Amino acid sequence: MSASTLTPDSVIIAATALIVLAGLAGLIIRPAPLSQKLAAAITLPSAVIGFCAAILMLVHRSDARYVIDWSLPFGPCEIGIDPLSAFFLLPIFLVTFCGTLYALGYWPAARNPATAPGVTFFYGLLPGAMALVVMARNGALLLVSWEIMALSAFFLLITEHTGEEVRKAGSVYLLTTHTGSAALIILFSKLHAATGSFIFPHQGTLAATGQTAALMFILALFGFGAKAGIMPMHFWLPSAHANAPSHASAMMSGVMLKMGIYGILRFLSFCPQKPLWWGGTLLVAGMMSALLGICFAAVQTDIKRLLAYSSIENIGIITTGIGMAMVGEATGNPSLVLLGFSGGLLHLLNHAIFKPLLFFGAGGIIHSTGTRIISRMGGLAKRMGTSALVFFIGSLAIAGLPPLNGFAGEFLLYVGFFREALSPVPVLALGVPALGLVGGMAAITFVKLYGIAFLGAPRSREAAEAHELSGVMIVPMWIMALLCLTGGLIPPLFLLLVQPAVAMLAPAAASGARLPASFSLFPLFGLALITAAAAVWLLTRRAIRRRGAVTAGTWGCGYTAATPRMQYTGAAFSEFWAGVTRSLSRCMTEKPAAGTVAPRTVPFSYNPEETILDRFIQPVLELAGIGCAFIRRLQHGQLHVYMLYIFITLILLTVWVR
Amino acid sequence: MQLSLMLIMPAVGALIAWILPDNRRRPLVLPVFAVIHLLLLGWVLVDTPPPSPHGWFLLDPIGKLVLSSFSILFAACAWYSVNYLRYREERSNRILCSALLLCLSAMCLVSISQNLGVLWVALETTSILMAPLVYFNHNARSLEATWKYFLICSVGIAVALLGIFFLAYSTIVARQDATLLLSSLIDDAPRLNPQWRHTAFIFLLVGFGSKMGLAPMHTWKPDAYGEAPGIVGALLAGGLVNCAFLSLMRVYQIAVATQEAATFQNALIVMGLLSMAFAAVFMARQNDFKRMLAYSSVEHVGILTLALGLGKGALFGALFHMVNNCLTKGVLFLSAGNIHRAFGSKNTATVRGAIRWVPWSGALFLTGFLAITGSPPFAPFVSEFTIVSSAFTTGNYWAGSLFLVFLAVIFIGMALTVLPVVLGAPPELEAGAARPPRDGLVAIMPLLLLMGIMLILGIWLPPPLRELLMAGARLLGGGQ
Amino acid sequence: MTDMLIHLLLVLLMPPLLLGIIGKTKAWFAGRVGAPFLQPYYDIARLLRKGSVFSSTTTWVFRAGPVVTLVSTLFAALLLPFCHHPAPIAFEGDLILFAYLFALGRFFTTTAALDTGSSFEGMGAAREVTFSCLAEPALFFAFITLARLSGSLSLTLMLNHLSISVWQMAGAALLLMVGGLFVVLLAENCRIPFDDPNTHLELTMIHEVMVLDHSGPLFGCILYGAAVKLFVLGVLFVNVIAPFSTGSSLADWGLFVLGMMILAVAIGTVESVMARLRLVRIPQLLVAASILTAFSLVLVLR
Amino acid sequence: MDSLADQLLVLSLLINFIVLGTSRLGFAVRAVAIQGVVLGLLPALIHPFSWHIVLIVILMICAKGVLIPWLITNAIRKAEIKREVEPFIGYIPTLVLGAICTALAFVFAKRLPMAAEHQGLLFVPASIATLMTGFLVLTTRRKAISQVIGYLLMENGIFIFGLLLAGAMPVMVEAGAVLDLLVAIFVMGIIMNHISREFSSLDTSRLTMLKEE
Repeated sequence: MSASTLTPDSVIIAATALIVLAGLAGLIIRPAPLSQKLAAAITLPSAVIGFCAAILMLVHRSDARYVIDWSLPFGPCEIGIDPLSAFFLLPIFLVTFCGTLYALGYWPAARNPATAPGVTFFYGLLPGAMALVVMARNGALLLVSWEIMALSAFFLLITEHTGEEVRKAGSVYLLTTHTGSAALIILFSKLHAATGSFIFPHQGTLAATGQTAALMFILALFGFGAKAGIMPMHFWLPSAHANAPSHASAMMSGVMLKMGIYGILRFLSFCPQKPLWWGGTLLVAGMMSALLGICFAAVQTDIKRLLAYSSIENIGIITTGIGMAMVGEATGNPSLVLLGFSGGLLHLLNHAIFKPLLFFGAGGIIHSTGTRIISRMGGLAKRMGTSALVFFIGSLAIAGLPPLNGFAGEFLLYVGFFREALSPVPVLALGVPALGLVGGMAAITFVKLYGIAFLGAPRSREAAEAHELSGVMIVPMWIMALLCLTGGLIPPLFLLLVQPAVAMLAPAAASGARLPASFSLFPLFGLALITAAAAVWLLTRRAIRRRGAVTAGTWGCGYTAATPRMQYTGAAFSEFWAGVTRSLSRCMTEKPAAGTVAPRTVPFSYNPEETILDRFIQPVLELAGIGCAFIRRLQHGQLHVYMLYIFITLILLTVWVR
Repeated sequence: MQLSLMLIMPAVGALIAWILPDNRRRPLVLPVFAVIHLLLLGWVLVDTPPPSPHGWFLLDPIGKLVLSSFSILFAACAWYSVNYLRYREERSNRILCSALLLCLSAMCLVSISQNLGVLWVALETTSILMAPLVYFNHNARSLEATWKYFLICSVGIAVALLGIFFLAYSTIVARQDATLLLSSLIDDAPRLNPQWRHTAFIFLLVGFGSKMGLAPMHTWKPDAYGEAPGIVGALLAGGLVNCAFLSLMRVYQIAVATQEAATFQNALIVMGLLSMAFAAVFMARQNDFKRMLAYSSVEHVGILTLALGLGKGALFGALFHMVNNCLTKGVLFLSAGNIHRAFGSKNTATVRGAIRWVPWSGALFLTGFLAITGSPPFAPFVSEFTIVSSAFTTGNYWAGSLFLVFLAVIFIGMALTVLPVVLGAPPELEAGAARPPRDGLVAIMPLLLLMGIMLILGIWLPPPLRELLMAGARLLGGGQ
Repeated sequence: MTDMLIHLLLVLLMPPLLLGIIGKTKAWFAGRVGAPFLQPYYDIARLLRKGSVFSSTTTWVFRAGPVVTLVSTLFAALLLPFCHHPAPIAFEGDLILFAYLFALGRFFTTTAALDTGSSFEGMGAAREVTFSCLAEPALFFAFITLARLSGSLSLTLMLNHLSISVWQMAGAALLLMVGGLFVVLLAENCRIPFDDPNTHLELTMIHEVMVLDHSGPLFGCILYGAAVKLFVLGVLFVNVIAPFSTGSSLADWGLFVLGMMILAVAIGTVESVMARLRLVRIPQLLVAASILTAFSLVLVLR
Repeated sequence: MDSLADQLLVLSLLINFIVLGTSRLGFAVRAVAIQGVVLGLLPALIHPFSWHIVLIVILMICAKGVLIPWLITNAIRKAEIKREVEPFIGYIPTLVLGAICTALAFVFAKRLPMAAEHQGLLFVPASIATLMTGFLVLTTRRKAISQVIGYLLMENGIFIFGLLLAGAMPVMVEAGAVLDLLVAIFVMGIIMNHISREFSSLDTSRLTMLKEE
């Protein structure tokens, strides 16, 4: 291979192809354990290389385009990598790397010979398809890769299809994604009608205006938003993420949701002028998703559902950022545009780091305790110390606390909202308390998650028998955790990766406005904070050592016969919050009165409901089914009436024609 | 010469199959002659034979498409049948084998005949030949299915004949000597008498429509498809439908040649959408997966008709979709047949977790479902997307939107039937009952090949095929 | 430079004094002599010299809790200006960091509480996170109002911009805001009427119940940290209500210390004259605080 | 000559009504057979003499007049049934409907232009009317036999129209069509036999196992 062909873009494409091929090898070659290791051996290096290449393209802000003649009747098939694509390639390769490594320990072919080949295959196909999605410059190609992505995710999701719940989740997911794709098909057909070809129009050259553009925007919002999980198109997401194997959930939540965001951004990049209401819609939708998402997350009892809802929250924050930028563009406010895009994309990158970390952690817990119910865990920090540590870092990060990366992204959005607060009509200022509320609820959620799952005494036998995870599962979590720290301590580093994409989306703003200078100070604070904490920690430790410390049972306030089952459960922890927000997070709590002086055992059930799914989607489907059943009577088996149908059709058509 | 060979060879095969006494070896005749047929097909595709003396027989691009897709499907079915008939030794397969081969030659005749009269005769022959095939199982249900199938199809085809007569008479009224020759009809189409012409088109639409299974003339379909063996279902859905659609396209050729086909096209669009609507309604909560496939076939003839009505760019899609539908339906019916045999039932109440008992068939059934519902990267997506996008580019927003809505509804309905069948845990076996044998790779290979073709065509369209489709679209007046 | 030093010294040394003053005030109301002003210092010193008892269920989180809480609170103190003397650290958006440092501390305190596995501490943690979550919007609305008044996004400029003239201009708004801030101040520091720092009925407590299991030096950290938190929020409050500035810096410092003491007395008074609220009322009061501050913003807008 | 043709057509129309009116299957079959013969004669009347025509005439008379009736009567004998029991719509209403259909057929035919040589002939209305009668029988009768008869009526109707083009139609096509028709009826006969064996009756209203429930 000559030096000329060894450009980053060609390397990226090669890496993508290799990852898919590795998956294929994992499917075909037997025995399964060998093929899984082989696939990993191919995937890991290619993912690393692809990652580095993507970073190179970002920093050089280079833009590559290839035209392939694919002989399908959709015009030439164009593949391109511009900063936006390169930026979205980062999470793809990152999560692929960590997930593949993690899978070796989490889903070893030796223990699941039946399913492992399929999982390996689709775990290669999914990132490949997503890479193609971000590289596609042709509507048809994007649709194709989009559907491949959706389907591979579906097959990953139904890996354990013997479970009823899994199948239900699979169906719901499949139906949602298919409906979304229908919207996208219309969108791209409209684009084709507007531009005369399936090739994407160049940036800001889409000639559509008025109603057409509005319709396209709505279609894009629906089609891509459904995949991203923006409320209220989120209903498929929790069950899907909860029931997939954890490394698959990590891939779906960490990367696949972002493809929806990518689609929206890509579509917006076509449009020369974007009305104010576009930005407003995005902003409101994002805020709603953030608030409701985290509000639902706080009351969940299933660890993976909780994480899934928090994904909805984070997607909401990202969307908020984009909406902010759109509003800024419409009102000609470059600083808002810059802050919105930078904050949104930075948070996107961060979420792609800590969410997989948390899903890996959750997978580890499920792996070693075999339960997904938070209230059946507990005391895991003593049994799986390292995972507990990295999980703690992830929780801090996702709660948006300094000095971790979650804070960096939200900081930018805060600044954006605050700057708006100084403007004549500070409507956007409302975003500040909203974000504050989101932050507070995130704290509730993750204090509960970490505190109940990892701390205290084991709440069940499984939890008591939990074991530390193997190295291959710990290492990827460590990588993610370190990235969280890096992103928190040195946000400018991550900003370097975000800026090119922002510059592409909003060139004027990127050159015109500036980000708060404080970003460069972050490392200082972070380090100071950590060192100070470390210092105090050492001092206290010395003090404790000197005065000696004894270990005893927890102080039961005079009650001496306390058992682990008397600990505060996750449900109890969040029930207080659920009480405050009863109307929103509708939790079915059954609390029979104890009754007599000497109460018998009273059952107490607590399960948060899937509002949209249970109250809207299901009933509609039921009704449709009933209606269809009514019409089905037409097929009653009476031959002579069938004849009548033909006769009538003939007559009607004849009458119609003349 | 080659054409006559293509007509004769299967007939010879049928004769041999009839004479052979051995019920075990007889099925081997099928693959042998299927291969011979494929070879002949390759020959005629490479150098196209000239039209016959009075222009009655000619293999034009459309005919080529129908013929080749059907021959491939037939070959797959023949291969499959060898294994299948081994399971059904209790029943004599003499009639089955001979009828199948005769059907093959009749369908060749359909695809090459340029004379509407001959076309009609050939079509009627196919429907007659299918009757014993549908009745193969020889039980009350299949008997009822056969009766309904046969009567409805005969009535429909009779109506079509009247339509053909009308067309011929319209030439007489137009002061020309009556002809049924396609080429001459197309040439002086504009001069044909309008009233007669329109009536003729409607009669032909209804006639061929009832043979295609357009709603509401589709009523025989679920019964016949549900009760016939998998092979026959595949040939009905893949072959017979295409033949009927070919006849409809012949009519369409004349219609567009008249320069005033708007009404006819609208009629086509309406019928197409109606069929899709019916399919959507009947597929929801369908608990018999073979009947579900029948309705899916109704849906797809609807799509084809709609595409024909849309015209322009959609015609390319229509032709391509015809091919895709034929091959994908083959996969679906054959795998469904395997599942049916493995579980001894085709009711979703009892059939669960097929992928555990018959992994290959289960997987293929699932994949085929995804393909037929137009999910990339399979070929039907390409054709359906072409159709819908051209619907939007030509300004038929309503047709396009309804099309997508019905597709989505159908997808939901079909998914809710297919997923439980394929996935999940298979039913518990009562004590002593042996688990049915896993499906062998040899038996499944033809299905894999068909699926492979669908996959390849979905990613890369071979230039010759593309040329063929283009030429066909041009014949239909859709110059691209 | 000297200002900076004074700032640091005040932050490090003054907080426990406030507790002492509060205690004295309450004693005075109760007609007792009460503990000396410096009692809190003695307590902390004593605790630092004591040995510790750790629950067998606890992990490093339990030990890290008090430490991180203390440190993050001290850092927050560095972001605040002490009336008209700029804060050691000031930049655009430091107010966000200010809020989130408290959040960080809270996260650690509550997880540390859950680490013991005691249901009482779990209860306390649940209440703590819930109430502070509700207090969040009030604080931010107040910040928005200040930001709009001063036209800047840095605590130093925001607070130092306040002056008599500003009060005359936007008195009503500021008054509403002060009300809101006072509620936040009490709630965040778990004072009556929200919480009772020195009752021993665990079921009704929030902060105290969370630290039941801490002992020795770590408990000292907690006590000190609580004092610092009270001090910091107090500073914010005083900065708002008493934006006087005599020309000379030394006099300003005097004024500031005086202000803080008066605040402590006020808190003591409130604690002596008010009863503790029922738990269910607390969220309502916090929401009310958010509404107050929101109104103040509205007033500023018009 | 043409007047004679018209009279024959009127005769066949009358036969339609006989078929609609009668309940005795054998009678209906014979009626249809006569109709077949009558129609078989028609080409000879309207077209100048040619061997082609002769061939058609003979073919028609043999097929429609002899073979098919024989097939069906066989089936009837095998199934041992005499009369159509209780149709879905009574005989009188069917007759009325038949009348309406015939009237409609005439209206419909009026709107269609005819070639000069066929002006004022009854061919088109007669054929449409017969076709509709066929449909009527198909949709109102229970017995499989009567449905076959209905099908035959349809075929006859089509054949009447076909006469207009008899000169134009190639022999092969005609022969093929007739042959197909024969085979079709034959197959129907076979199926009927099976039905009568399976269900011990030819009542198609019993054939409703296959339906959507």
